[in-house]
Amino acid sequence: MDGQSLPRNPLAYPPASPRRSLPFSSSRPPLHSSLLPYPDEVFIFLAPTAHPLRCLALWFPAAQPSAAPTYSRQRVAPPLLPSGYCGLVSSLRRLGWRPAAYCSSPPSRLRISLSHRRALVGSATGKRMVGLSEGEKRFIRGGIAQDLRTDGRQRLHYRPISVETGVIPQANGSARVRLGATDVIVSIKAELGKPHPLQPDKGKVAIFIDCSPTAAPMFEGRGGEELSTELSFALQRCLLGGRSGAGAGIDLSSLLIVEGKVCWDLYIDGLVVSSDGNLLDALAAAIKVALSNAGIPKVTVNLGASPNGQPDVDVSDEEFLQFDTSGVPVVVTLTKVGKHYIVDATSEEESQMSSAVSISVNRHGHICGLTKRGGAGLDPSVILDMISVAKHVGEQLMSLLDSEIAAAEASAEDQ
Amino acid sequence: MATNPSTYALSQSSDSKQRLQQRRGLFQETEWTRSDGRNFHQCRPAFLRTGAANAASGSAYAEFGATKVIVSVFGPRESKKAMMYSGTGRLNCNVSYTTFSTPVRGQGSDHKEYSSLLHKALEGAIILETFPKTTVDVFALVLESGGGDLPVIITCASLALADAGIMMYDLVASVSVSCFGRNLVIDPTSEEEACQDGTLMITCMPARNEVTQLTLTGEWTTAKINEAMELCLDACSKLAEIMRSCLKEAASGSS
Amino acid sequence: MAAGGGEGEDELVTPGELLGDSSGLIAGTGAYVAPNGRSIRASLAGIRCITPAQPDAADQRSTVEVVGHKAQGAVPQPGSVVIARVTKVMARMASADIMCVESKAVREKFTGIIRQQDVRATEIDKVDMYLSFHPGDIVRALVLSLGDARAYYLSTAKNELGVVSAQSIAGATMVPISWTEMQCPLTGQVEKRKVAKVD
Amino acid sequence: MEYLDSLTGFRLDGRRPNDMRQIRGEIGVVAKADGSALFEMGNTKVIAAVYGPREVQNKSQQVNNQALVRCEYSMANFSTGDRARRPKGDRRSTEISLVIRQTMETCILTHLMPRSQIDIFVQVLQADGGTRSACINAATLALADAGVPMCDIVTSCSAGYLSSTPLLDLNYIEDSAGGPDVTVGILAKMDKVTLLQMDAKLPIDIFENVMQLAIEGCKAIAQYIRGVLLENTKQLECCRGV
Repeated sequence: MDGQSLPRNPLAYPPASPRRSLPFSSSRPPLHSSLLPYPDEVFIFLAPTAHPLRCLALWFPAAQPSAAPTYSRQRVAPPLLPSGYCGLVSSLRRLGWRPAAYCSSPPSRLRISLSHRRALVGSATGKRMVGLSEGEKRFIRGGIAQDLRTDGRQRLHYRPISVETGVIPQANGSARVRLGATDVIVSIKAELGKPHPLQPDKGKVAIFIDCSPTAAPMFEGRGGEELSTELSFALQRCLLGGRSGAGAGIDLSSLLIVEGKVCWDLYIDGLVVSSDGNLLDALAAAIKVALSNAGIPKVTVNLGASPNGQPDVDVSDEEFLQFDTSGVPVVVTLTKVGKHYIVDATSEEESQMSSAVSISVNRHGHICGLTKRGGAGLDPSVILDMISVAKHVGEQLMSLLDSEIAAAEASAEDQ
Repeated sequence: MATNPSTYALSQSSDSKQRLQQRRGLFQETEWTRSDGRNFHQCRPAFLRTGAANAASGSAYAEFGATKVIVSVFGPRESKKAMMYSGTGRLNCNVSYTTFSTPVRGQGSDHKEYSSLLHKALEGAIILETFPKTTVDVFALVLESGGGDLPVIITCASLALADAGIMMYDLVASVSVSCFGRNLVIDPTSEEEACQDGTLMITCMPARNEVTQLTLTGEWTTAKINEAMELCLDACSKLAEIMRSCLKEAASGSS
Repeated sequence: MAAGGGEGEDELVTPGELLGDSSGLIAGTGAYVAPNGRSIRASLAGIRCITPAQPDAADQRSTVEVVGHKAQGAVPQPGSVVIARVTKVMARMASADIMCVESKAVREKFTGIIRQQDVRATEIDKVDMYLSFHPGDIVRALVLSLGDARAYYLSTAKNELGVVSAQSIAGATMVPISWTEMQCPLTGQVEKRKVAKVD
Repeated sequence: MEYLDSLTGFRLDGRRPNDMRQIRGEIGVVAKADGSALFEMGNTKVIAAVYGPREVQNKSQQVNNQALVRCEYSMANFSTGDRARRPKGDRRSTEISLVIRQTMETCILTHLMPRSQIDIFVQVLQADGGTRSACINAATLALADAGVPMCDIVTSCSAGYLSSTPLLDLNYIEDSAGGPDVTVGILAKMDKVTLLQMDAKLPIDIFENVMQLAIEGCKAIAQYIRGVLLENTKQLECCRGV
């Protein structure tokens, strides 16, 4: 599912356009209108495929300023081109540049419409983000300020999310969540273990996150270690609640078999396959879906065998009892860029973040965990404002995930 | 100004485990006094001193009740070879526990995330542009863990940075609060931390009234978060007063 | 919020304290303008001193500075003059350990390199590094730029920059006789260096 | 343990001795990578990502007349039956990284990209025997997706010899039965063997036809991979509207 929610545009290059972006970064000129003082006429040309520069915008003082701003996107024959510029345009044509748009006396704040810009920008950002140029950084900040981000979303709008369950047959429960280009897999394994001496009446849950080098070359060897531990602790803080177990998203006492002697040890393993920002939300959603897909085998205990030693437990591998995931919270990360904050930031937008707050919200609207990462200080009132926004967005995400889980279970039944 | 600590920490020996279960039941009722006699909204007496280690560019020693921490700051000095070029300065934090700091010997290793949390708390307050391409190293050592370790480490580290002459937007004060059912208990000891329902830790720049770090676990409603934040912010400003007087006394003492 | 306290001259401030308003004051070293653009706050712990603006200066506002009692360790900045000891001399550059920055000693050494084209201002392509520096020489140099991840870029392309003191093979401190030669007082042997004109 | 049902001649999982497991290849699974691919052989599932040719990280390893190929093989915590924390640098994954690097190095035209570096990262999502071969096939697909010039595509397959019949493409149970395990990697069109590994003992003539069986397997995989690449190129072309 390509998740291409934007209108298909005849001109648009697909995102997977010219396969090999050249080694040096394909920087594209910033089309942010605030740079254009008085744009009378704008001709936009698309580069020939192999050219490093993806597109070229030529500004002309219009021969005679036409009253109504005309804006055409089909194949353009510049009708009223000032004489001096005909030579330039025709020579561009010979070099393989194809005119893509013409706009005469555009409004002062020229913001080329999204679907079209996707044609310009879509293929222009190239695969590897080899450091953003100053123009691109301003382009991103400007977009967020106008509630119109580079890939067409509003500030509080998620990328297309796709969920699969049961991707790892050998695990008790597993899920794969794709959030735009971010792709994570979570697997849940239950093994028999001994409860913690301080909390004999509860099972144990351990969360380990691993950043695979396939996501980014810097995760090679021990490179991904620091980010992995940070993600693991943030998730533990959001899902396991206070030390006494109150407010835990996962009901630990349901993991108990024999108090003080035998319980289930739940190992939650996350793997980041491809990272394009917003890893924490994707992982939390994947954990929630994996838990709903998890089946803990039924257990029969015969205590009579050895009263003091380990009671022998036989695990039946037919009937499984489903996990109750209603209490599991979802994590919403609000990233502050400039004066506004956005949801589900891509890695480019995350590079522009001044601070980020990850808030985990459960079904009753209570906050089960909160982590403010990122440097710049925030006014306390802004944080409270963010919490209310996160609760509102959290509900939408929660309902979206529930429908995905239901759909996945339905498809699992009929297989 | 610096009162010597009067509280004692309940040792965690094995026979006290039953007392811990019994005490956990006790915490649930509404009115009870805390083990060291403080009321809910009273912090432990804070003892702060700068210039604790003369080998470092700047250092500080902090004692909050039973929690004793010493922080030394080195730098700004040359970054390690492997580092990439960076236009602004770099902060490198490391928190370590002595083996005898925790009641059960050797438990210090399960606070591995404190180093990155300390880094996130301080990076918002330091003006990194004033020492480009170099690194400031902050090494925190917990001599005794009496509960609420991270807030004490952050407060003491910010004092050490000021003592080292590193340019900062503001001092950084940090306070944590634990919640038991309905009531909020400020500046918890390790014994209270062991059976808390949830905790909220705020790190803020008191003069500019900005929060640089906030972590929260357990189940909270927005109203309770608001109340806890008010409590912590005003505790931070009181703590900042003590830090400023300690710095001024050190400055007037030595010059 | 901690107010700035009395107006007195030697008034102690700590980082974050309000020093004044940006309409009446300019932030000097040790102070900064808060992001809301109006208030000036201290960024160091130390004594606040206000120096009135020179009468002819365009901006009549006086500047506020905070003089730290324990100043931050010196850091080489582009444009600062440093004293360094040459550690290695190669065909195209010499590497040196920066020991003090503008009369303030650094706590730990910083690495700097003097490239062939930065040794002197004249005929820069015919410079022979081995005739300009020797390992162990004390050099006064100007920091050209922050350089790369490993070292700062230094330059000795001025008369008052270059070798300040050098040891001869015989072990005595040599005496400069011209801007390219130094002589050993014991053996009278002349060695080639890029000598700094020290008055 | 009877690996071959004497009556019907089927194996434990119902395959005939010279049947391969279900293979599936998918291109472009990691958006940020230059080239990436997923390869499945039965339950063994592997993802490969290629970054490069790019600047060499540590100059000491730089080769001035050809590209430096580096590879890292890592297994997910949940990839095998029992959940075990896998430290990064254990001996088995280092050895497999070396094998994959040497195999891919022969087929990449490294002299075309001097003083550059090509990183191949292989992540095993699920291990059910024959992970080494699946990694090499996935790496080939990812390199093709990344547009790295290769003289031929490398494919790999494993074969074994249990209850006196050569078996193609062993799964985990057959692999851990203690019998010999022959892993072959060949350049499909140029018919050259670039990887040959075997553990345990086999008489020469039996080894001969076990290896031949594995080479047949590699050829079949090569045909499948060519099909996948052709299909992907067609898709690219129609997207570009050429």
